[in-house]
Amino acid sequence: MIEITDRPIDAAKMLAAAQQPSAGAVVLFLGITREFTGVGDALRQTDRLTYEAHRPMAEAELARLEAAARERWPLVACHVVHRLGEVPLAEASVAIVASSPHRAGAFEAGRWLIDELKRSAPIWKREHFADGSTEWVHPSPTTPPRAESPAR
Amino acid sequence: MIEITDRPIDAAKMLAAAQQPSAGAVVLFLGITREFTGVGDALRQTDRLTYEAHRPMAEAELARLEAAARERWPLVACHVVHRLGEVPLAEASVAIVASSPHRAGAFEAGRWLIDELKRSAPIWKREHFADGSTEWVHPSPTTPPRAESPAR
Amino acid sequence: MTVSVQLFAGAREAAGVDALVVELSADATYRDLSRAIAASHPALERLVAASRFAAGTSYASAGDLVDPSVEISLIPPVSGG
Amino acid sequence: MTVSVQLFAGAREAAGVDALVVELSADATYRDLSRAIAASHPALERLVAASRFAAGTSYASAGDLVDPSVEISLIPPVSGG
Repeated sequence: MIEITDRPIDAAKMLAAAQQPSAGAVVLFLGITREFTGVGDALRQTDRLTYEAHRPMAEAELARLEAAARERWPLVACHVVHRLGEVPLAEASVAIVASSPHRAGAFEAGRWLIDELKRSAPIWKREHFADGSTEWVHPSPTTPPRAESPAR
Repeated sequence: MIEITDRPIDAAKMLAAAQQPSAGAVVLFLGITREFTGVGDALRQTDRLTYEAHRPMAEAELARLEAAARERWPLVACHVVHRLGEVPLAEASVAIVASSPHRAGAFEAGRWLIDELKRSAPIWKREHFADGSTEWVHPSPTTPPRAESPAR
Repeated sequence: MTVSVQLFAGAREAAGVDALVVELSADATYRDLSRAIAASHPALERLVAASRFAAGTSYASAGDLVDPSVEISLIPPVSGG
Repeated sequence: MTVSVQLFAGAREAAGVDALVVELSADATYRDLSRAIAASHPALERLVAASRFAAGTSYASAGDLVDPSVEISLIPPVSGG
């Protein structure tokens, strides 16, 4: 199941739904708004993030990722949710839960789903810094595929 | 923080506590009681599990694992909880939450903690099968270290 | 042909509009579309070079022919998650 | 020396008691303790061979000297998680 939502993500509910007796392991990932990015002189304080998406395409892309994960691992539950609009500090912009008979599948699927989502879902983050400035985040193409974007 | 408890694990509360603004990623793992183990003719139906521990040693061992994980990854929150006594189907016997600035640390620490817990924590599972029989689970030493125990 | 290209995020901000209208030859590819946008909108030149296009809800390849019957979007480097 | 060994899980079930009392020479190691238990309690022979010992709240090595002043436990293969 996938979802693009304008409201806070209810991770506890997602977790409960993934706890099915045919599963033995549940892995939940949350990407949350981090307050400080960069280090040393480049340290910047974030006040909040806002997210925008090409919504129908993001839904299609997340559905493709769920289908691909289900082909690759024997998942019981697989739920990917991305929030749009304003996401305050420490709140989740993205939540992924995967449950499977054994823990390897749940861990690997969870990691793969967030890696792929960050690579391909047409969703963009805008930094709202504590100094009042804002900045759309468009990672440079020279960034290695597995590197972290500034605020995650 | 580590905990050995006789009560149901409140994973939602653990998750909320790990969502701190200095973190960008939260990974939660639950090991839950699975209904069916084995395949084909060896398929067995579980009614419930019970867990027993060398309690002071299990607490010491989990504290050692938390300290080692915190040395290895820049964790914000790290909370390992194991439940003892009866654990009904789909309920969690173990919960691990790790949060970190970037997702790699949270995923790797979560996976490492459950792997190590299963290798070293003096905790034992007893299968209560649907046919009324019971069996303490003592994995054979010939089992490869990363292999899954029967009910996970 | 005339195609309309939806803009998002930093591309929309740089262009100051939600969509661009671009005139292309009938056999134009997404690579041609990219060049046409860079030429007509210098403010987008760098971002367009790093962007992909979507045709409907799927990514298009640079060498695909532009199909004006589907909704075309400029997808600058993504940062969801 | 006389040592008491706490039992858990399948080892306790197989022995039918919560603890064993074992007589050892003063310089005995945990390897000697393992052999003594296997000899005196045949029902535990296979499980003891696959088990570790704990001295207090830490695992002991097979070659360590048995210290009767700390609590000693037989730790059969674990299955937590």
